Amino acid sequence: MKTAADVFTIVAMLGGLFFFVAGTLGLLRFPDTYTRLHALTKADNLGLGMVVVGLLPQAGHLVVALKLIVVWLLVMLTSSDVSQLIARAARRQEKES
Amino acid sequence: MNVPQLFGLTAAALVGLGVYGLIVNPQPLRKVLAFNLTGNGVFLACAVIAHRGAAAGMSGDPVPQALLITAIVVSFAASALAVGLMLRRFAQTGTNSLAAPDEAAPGEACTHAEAP
Amino acid sequence: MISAISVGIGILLLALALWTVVVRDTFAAVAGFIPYGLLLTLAWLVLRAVDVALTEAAIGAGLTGALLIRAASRLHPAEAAAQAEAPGPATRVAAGVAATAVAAVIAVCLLRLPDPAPTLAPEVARHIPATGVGNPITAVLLSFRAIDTLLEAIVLLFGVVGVWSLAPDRCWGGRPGLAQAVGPNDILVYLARVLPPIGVVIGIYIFWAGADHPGGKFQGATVIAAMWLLVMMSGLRDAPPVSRRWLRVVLVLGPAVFIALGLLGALTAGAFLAYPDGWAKLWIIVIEAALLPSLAVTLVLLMVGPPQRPEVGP
Amino acid sequence: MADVLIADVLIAVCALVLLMVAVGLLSVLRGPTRADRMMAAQLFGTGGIAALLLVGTASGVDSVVDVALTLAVLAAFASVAFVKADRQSEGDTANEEGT
Repeated sequence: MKTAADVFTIVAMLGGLFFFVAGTLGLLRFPDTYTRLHALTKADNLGLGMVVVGLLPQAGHLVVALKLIVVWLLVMLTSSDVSQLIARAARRQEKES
Repeated sequence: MNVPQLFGLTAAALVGLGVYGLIVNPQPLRKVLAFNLTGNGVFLACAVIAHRGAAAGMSGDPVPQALLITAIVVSFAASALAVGLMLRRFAQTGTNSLAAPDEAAPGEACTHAEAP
Repeated sequence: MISAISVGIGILLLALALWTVVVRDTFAAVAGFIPYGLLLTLAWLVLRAVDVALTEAAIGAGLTGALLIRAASRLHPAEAAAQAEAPGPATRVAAGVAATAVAAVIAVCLLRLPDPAPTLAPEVARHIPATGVGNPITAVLLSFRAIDTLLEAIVLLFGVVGVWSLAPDRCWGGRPGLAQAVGPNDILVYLARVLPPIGVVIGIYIFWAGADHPGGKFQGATVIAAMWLLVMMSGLRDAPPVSRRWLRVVLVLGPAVFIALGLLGALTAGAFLAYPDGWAKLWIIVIEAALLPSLAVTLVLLMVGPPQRPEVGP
Repeated sequence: MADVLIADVLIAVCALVLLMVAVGLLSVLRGPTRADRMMAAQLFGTGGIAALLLVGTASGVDSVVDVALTLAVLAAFASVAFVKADRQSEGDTANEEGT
């Protein structure tokens, strides 16, 4: 059982790392603010999600596991809203210049 | 090199960077930032001392850790007051410079009389 | 392994600190300061100071970042003039020498700390059962060194008085901050409707957990304060005028209860802030519960700044 | 011994996530626009929380989840302050179309 959980953790971590690498590649390669914002908020959120999923079997208590999921949901809520806000701020600055 | 020594060196470097920034950067907001860096360096030194004091089943000496919590909150209050002063001065005079008033803001009233 | 990650955190911390010091543009410096605060949270965690990490996450990464970003945006028009005042190379070299000297002295001191390290942890462990709380930091903050916490609460109050004293005469007693006008369909309004209920629950949870686990009034109050500020920034609710009586009562409630119970301790237990036997936990809970709203309101008022709009009409 | 192995894996993943965040920061902080720079906070909001959870779980600190919860609630706060201050300094809240 323990080994299966650990294998699951490692696989999920690799998935999470993949998304973090993809997000950073996007930040480096994409040409403008909007596409970079897209890479950042989408890929990194998935990366965090995979990390959280991978940590679930390692959480000692059910409460800890539930809190881990709440963390991910909260980050998804705030970062999707903030990415919209930042994109609008960027467009406003673009209009002026 | 162990973890306390490593963060001890980081703390010292943070204090140094803060002192440098405090002297070199002319903008008041930058000075607040630099002062926060210095403060964080001191906090980090304090946390290193707390970490080394781990005993009696505790992960660190709780007394310096409690002081750190107090310090972080108070340094926020100090930054807020400094920012308040800055914004008020900017709203009043339109300047955000720390240079002597006669070179930075010619419109400002000087307390001393004109040179004879 | 943990020391490997410490090296990474240390280098990144210094790189961001260097960025905030040397970059030309103030806004860029502040933008670097926010991840720096988040990274410090990681550093506290690696140093096993979880309570401090929680405080840093709330104040260093949350409130301070917002405070500085707002200031940098407002002061942006004065940026060019201020940059022109940068000191010459002679000053820079002198500052570099001075800073290096200070850093070197501190580094030597920190590398030559006495071994074994002096510690008060056994003392705390011996006396903690008398307080009834399980988290040693809470025991230190509210029992062994309660006078520090009391003075801190009063210092914060003086901070608010200081910020208020910056108000122009005609605005005295009015509402702090600028008027917020946001369209009803704005995404910010959505966030300000969804997040605060969750945030307030988390704030109260962290406050409550502080008795036995990392947490406490400062961290909880900061989260609650941030939620209130979010509602204000979205324009859903305006900031309260500073002349309101309820506001002032809440502001002084925590320190007042703290002092009152301290004096009561002088009568019943023989010393200011001493707790009578068996009552320590109850008194600590009463003090913390009174401090929580006071601290939250204090932090909000420090963030929003002095009154800027007169009570009636603009 | 599986726990030790997993702890090492978590720390290694944490190091790589931090590396990715650092590289991302390098690119974001350079700008050119202020919105680009504001992404630094966002980047650390997700990557930083992941690193925090990984280090905390690896060193067996259960309450790290509470720290992560606090960060998750507050990480967006600075960005919101930026957007608000930006709007106010332009003073054009009126022509903001709501979608």
